[in-house]
Amino acid sequence: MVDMKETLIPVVGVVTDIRIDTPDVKTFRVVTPDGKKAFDHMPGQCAMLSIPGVGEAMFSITSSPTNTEYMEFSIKKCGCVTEWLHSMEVGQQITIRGPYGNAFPVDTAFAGHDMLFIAGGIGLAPLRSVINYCRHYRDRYGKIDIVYGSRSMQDLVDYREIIEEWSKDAGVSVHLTIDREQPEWDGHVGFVPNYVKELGFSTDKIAILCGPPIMIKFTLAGLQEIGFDKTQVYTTLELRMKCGVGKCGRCNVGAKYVCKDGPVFRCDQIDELPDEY
Amino acid sequence: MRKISLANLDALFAAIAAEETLYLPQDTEKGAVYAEWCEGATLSNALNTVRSPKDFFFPQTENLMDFKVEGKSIEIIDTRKECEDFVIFGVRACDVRSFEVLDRVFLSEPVDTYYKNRRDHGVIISMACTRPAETCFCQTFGIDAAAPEGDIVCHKTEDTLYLDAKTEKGETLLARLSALTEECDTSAVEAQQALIRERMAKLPLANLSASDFGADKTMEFFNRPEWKELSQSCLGCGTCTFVCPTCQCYDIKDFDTGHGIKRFRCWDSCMYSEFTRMAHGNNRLTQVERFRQRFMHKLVYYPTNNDGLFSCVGCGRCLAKCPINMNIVKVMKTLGGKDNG
Amino acid sequence: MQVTEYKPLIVAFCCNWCSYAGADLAGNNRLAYPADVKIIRVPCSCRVNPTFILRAFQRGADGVIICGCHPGDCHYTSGNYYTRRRMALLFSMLDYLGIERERTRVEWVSAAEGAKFAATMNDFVSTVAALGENKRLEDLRCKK
Amino acid sequence: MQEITRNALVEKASALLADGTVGRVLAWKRGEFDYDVTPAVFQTAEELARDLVWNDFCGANFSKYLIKETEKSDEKVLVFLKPCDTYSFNQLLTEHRFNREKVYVIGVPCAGMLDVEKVKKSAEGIASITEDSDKIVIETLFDGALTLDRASLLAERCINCKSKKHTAYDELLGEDGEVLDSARFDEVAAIEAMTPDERFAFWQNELSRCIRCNACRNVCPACTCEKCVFDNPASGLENKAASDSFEEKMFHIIRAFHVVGRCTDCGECSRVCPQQIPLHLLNRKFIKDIDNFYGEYQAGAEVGSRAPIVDYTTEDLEPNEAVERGDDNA
Amino acid sequence: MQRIGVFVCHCGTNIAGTVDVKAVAEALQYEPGVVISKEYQYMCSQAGQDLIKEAIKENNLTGIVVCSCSPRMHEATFRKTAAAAGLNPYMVEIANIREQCSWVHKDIPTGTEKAIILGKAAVAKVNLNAPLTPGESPVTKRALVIGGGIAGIQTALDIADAGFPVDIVETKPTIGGKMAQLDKTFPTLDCAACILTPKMVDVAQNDKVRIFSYSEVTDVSGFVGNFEVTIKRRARYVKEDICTGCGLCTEKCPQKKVPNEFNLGMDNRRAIYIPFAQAVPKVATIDPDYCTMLKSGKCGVCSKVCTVGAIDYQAKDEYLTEKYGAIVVATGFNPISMEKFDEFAYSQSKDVITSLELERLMNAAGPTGGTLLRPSDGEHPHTIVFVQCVGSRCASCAEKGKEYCSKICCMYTAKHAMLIRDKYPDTDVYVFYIDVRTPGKNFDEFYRRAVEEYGVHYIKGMVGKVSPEGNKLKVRASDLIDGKQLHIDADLVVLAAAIEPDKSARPLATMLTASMDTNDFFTEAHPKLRPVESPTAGVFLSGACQGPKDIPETVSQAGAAASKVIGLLCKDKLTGNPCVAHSDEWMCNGCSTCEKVCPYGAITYQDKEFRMPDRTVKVRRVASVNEAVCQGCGACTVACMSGAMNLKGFTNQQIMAEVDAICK
Repeated sequence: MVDMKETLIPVVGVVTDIRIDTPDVKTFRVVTPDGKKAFDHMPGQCAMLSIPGVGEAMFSITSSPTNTEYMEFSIKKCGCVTEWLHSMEVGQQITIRGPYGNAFPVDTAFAGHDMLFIAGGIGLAPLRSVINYCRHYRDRYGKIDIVYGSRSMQDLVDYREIIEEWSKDAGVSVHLTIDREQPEWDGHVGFVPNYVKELGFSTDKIAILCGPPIMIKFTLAGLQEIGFDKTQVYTTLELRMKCGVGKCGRCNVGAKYVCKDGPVFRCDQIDELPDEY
Repeated sequence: MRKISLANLDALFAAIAAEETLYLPQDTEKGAVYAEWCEGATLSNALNTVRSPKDFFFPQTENLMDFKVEGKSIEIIDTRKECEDFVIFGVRACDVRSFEVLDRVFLSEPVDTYYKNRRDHGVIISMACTRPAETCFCQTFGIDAAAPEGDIVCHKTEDTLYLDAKTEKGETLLARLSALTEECDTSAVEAQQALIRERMAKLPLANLSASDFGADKTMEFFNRPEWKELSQSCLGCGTCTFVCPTCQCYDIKDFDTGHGIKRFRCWDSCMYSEFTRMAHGNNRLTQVERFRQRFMHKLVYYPTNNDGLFSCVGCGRCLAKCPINMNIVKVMKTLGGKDNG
Repeated sequence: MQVTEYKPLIVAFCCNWCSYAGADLAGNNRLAYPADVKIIRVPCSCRVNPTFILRAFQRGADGVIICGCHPGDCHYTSGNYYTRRRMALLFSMLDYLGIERERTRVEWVSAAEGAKFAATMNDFVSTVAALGENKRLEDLRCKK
Repeated sequence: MQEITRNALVEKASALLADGTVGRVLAWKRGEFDYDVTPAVFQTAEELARDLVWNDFCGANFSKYLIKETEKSDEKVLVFLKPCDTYSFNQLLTEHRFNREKVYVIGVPCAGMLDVEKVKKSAEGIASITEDSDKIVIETLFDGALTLDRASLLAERCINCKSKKHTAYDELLGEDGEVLDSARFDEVAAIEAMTPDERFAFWQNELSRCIRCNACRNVCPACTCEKCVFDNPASGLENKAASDSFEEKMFHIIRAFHVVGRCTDCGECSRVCPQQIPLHLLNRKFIKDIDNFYGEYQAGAEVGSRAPIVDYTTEDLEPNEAVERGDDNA
Repeated sequence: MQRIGVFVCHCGTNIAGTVDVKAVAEALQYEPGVVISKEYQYMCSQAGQDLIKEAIKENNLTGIVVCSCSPRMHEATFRKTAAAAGLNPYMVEIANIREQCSWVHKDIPTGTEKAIILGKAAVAKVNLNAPLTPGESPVTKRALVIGGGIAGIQTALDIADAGFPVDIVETKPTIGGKMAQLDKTFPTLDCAACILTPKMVDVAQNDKVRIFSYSEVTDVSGFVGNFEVTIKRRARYVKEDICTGCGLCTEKCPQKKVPNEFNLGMDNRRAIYIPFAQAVPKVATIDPDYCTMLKSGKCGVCSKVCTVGAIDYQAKDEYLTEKYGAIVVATGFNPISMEKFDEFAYSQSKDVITSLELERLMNAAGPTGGTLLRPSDGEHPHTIVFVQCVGSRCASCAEKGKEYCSKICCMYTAKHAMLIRDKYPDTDVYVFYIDVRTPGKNFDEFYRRAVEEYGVHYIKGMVGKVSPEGNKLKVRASDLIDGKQLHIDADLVVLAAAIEPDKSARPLATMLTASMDTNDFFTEAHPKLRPVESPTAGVFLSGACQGPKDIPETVSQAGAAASKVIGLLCKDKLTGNPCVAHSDEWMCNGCSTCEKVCPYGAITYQDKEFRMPDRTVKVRRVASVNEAVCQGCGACTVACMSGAMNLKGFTNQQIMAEVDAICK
């Protein structure tokens, strides 16, 4: 019996690179001590990182499954585990277990479609995995639009990658916006939901939404206004995950357990859930 | 079916304990509790124990693993050990059912090996209830107090204990005890069952029905205004969840011993205000939501995910122990329309 | 027969103004006391929360002593008076719970009483050593 | 048998609701069984007439509910308080926990409440309970009727009732009583008289049963922290279920210490403990010590009094003497 | 997570002798947060400090731990070092491995093990340190001097000279103190009055100085730079501003039998009196204990004779409250009571006197007009025995005497003996001593003159008993050098009584929250380096209140205290101690418990609006701490059940981390 793998027991991960994305977001690269990727995953899945003695916390895996060398996590500082993670230096070991939750249906529902990614702030983190997956298997998808907004230019996560890689890809359009005017910013200014409406996308796309609840609420409304159906829109509720295995009793919204049935939900599925998220 | 004279009960216990650790309900000044049998220990006559037997499989706290941290490096130590065989004697029908409820959580993928370890090594000897209490309502959930489930089922009469193995585990154990027991027919047991069923029908909660609740009824009950009134005097303590045989919410925490980290799991309660507090906030902000969660889980969410099986077994512990006497019966009577009005 | 001498672990909370200075004076005068005593500096004995004391026992301390200015001499006028009441009640409670009363102590040691500091510590260490290991307020997880 | 009838309470509350003096009523609500009474907020005369109970099982102390209840709206809340409840009420006012102006207190004389555990111990399968002056008649499911002395079923806190006098009220039903000379410290003294080993064994046995359900804390009218240290990870003391018997001791010692000088000895902690741990004996030890060391002090006897733990004299006894002094009093 | 540097000091061999400093540095290097761990000969030296500064800069340290001597010694030094390297000074923790480790433990393994644990505790604490910034408070540019003896006068004059206003509070009707009672002063033998009275006049005439005589301090609140002091001006029943000090009333007052305390009760004064001719302020005072008018309403002579109408029988005690930036304590000393020294028959015989009484008997303004006469019969004494160390250096007689040396007795006795031999060469003078202690400029020469030029009989030995017999005092003594018993028939026995701090000092210390030693002498902030400051900021010590001292020492200390006061008053703002209490308003439930235990009244409550997680707004009563008033004792932190009140620099978490580290 004790030979069985126990999902709650993590493996050791080594932080091999730390990138400062914004004043409160850092991206950590994690491999096993022998330099391998800790486990395989699909876009949208999460992993439990922990520092023994400090605690465990669930994060979406921001790197693409197509990256076979390592995993990356973009993590915003909020709470004691993330604070500790932010104070780490390269070479620090942590523990990691996963992958948890379902994934975006990248190979089924998404296949062959035009993709519209809409993210606000740290909400880009879970989408980055999907975006890079779609970019990797570019021919499986149609046109890719990315709408991404943040409070300020400094708060745009992965700005370098967005500018230097994404926006240079063929068939990928990146639409950036920030909440308020800034002298060094010559791009769009305004909130994401409005920007989405302004951009006025054709409605034959799959939209993936991620960001603060208030942004999701208004963007979804905006998408519906311009003709999207809720069945075309996906989002992730990963913030509710605690134990990762759907047993600890916290992650359920109604009868659905985010750890097992989510975190990725189609917006019409969410409508069937009681209003508790 | 086998039987043994009650006069020989000690011999039976001794024989079981000779090979496996035997736990049975024993009386204390503060009620009956499951305790390890030792020479001279006697079986409690109480209807049920104060705490449920879920501890045997899902203890209040358990160490999951250890860590050694040195400088920047971490060593993970798997502290799991194969559990020793044990026998729990005298489990009531409601509590036996609770194991099934827990199994469906912990043995579903990904399997909880800590739970499975103990479950695999435990033998359950159940006992029919001849004197149910006014707080009993197991029949509401289709449990027959006269015919409990379990590896071995017992019926205790004035002078005899009847044992009937129901599983392979039970057969094995009973076979080992065959020298002490003798084969018998089922007439005495059947007579007792008839008496129990007659008594059950007369209980004050005999007519409590769960038919209004069950799978896929989330939207029917979630936004009911009565939740507010029902929860208004709830203290937000964890009594109901901790005495409940099926409540299984837990928390995983780390403890720094000064020379290593212990990661342990402990019971948690969805009634606690801090239960769902996470870095980003708390999604069950008031006691209304927390209270609703507990009862919706028992009566709707769990059945939705588990083929209609309720995760309340009607043991009545929360009725007896809630400091303010709010309980699932009152919730069912308030919310469940046609049958409980 | 080789007997390893039992070394108790003593946590001493010393107020900054009197007792910590008294401990320093014991040092200045080279008045020895057992190394089992580890001093934690607090601004005033009234800073010592009962939880610190229990925490020390949990983590393996065998005795806890709180040293402050003599009543009336508190740098903050009344801090040690509060200490006196708090600890009187706490110690009485610990005793009520059957925890050896000799494991906790309050002593008033002024900045001028280096000798008293050393003597107090010598006495406390030997008293606690005589009791042996703290079993009644231990946390088994913290045992090595 | 309670002196005031249920109907008197219903009438009083209905009248005050009707004339707009109060908007809501905190009172005891009838349950499934005769012994099962729930604190509830009543808003209409109909609810009161249907569900309000006043009997030997109305032990719950409403004082703490007033914190939450007075915040809900600007209407006054009517609350029924037994004499012992008024001490908690005053203590909460001392600590500025709610606005006195928003509460209308009706004092109800109390003849003592029954201990449900004692009732259940004397009778299995309780079908009904009726009171008949000093007798309690219990109709059982299987064993017929039992008649018991009411006194034998009284809760410990009521046997050792410290006061029949209301220390706060806007209106009183019936006659007010007196502060009593109770034997409430006898049990404490009995434990003090044990040897340290016996005391340790006694408490180890009691406290090891603790399941950390927090019922004692959550019901306690003195435990009104915005966030309890035991729930606060930043406090360094947070723990949920005890992983080691140390943690139960830590929890109960610190909890008792936190209510020193504030505990009115209302006894709710012991009443609600599902494991029947005599928690009041911890609080009472502190009360007894305070009385012995610093002079008699009853928390909640008056609003605004200064508890001995936040006071001092230059002549106080030394902590090292306190333990010995405790002995002398044993 | 911090980046911590650990710096282990050898302190020469002071630490390195008993602690393997290299092992300590090595062991601490693996503690959480530690990025560098070094040891060095003398961390407090310039080179040592430079090493710390460089390490801070090179390694981007966010905190440092110095394992060295007591923080009471060099915490401030290392905080400055850290600040110089751009680190917040409160990110420094000291592990005391000298006074509390190497100096008290003998073998290296023990010392090293303990030093490592103390270091770990400091590291654990610094991991939880947060940068702290001290608050600022203004300075009231006025000083208060408590006590108007030579110490107080000198301090006041020096402060006033620097241009700051200063008030003197004196309990007696006049300033002048003990020095005003003295006859001549050693070692120069110049007259005390001649050097003191001009200073008294100076101080009276200085427009920066106010003198509150016949007054006392009854309450002190506030803190350095911002004291608020209540002064009780006792009713003297004479209007100070009107009385001319003509003295007519003091001659006409019919109540003549009042023991004259200025002459130590050896003569009488009137109920209305001026203590002595040169009193400052020179105004009369009515003694309410003896005045018939005040006691029975009958008399009123003084009022009738007063030409300026200064008498006011209706006068009441007045209280005034003043603000001060600094307070100087100059409460002085008194000879101890001789009542308990039965062996010297002080209570039985009038001819057994104390040295201070002798001063009055020899003073031209004294009861005998300066002629040395026996108090009992007014005869000229021919044989005089001086007994040294009565109640001083008295370890075995702690119940009546003092353990310390009173320091001034040897010299004044030599002075007395010399003056007597000079004026009355026919007198035999014996001095019994334990040791003669004469360190000080020209002191030993002075003593030798007494022996060699004036023929004073110095006898090393103890006086066992003095018994009055007839008009003689039988003195039994031992001569330790000759090893024989002596019997002397003396006419006068003079006891060199030990001196003790004035009785007013103890309650004053409590008001000032200034610490005292077991003998009620005020404790200095540092015995060597800060001898004129009390540990309580803003409170300074002048004169014998701090320890026995003679006039030159007192005057120099008075000047030193003044210079410290001036240094303080020169500042416009003071930076406070940032280690103060802080209330987490989200956790505070407004119960007022903390307020009740705060000795400084630093905690107040207010109703504040809070935006709750469910977006409602709730008004809650919460505590807030006045950081300028809080002194950081932490009493509130323990009173607070919820842990909302915490002490910066000594948080619950920090202390628990230390506990954990020690108990590992």
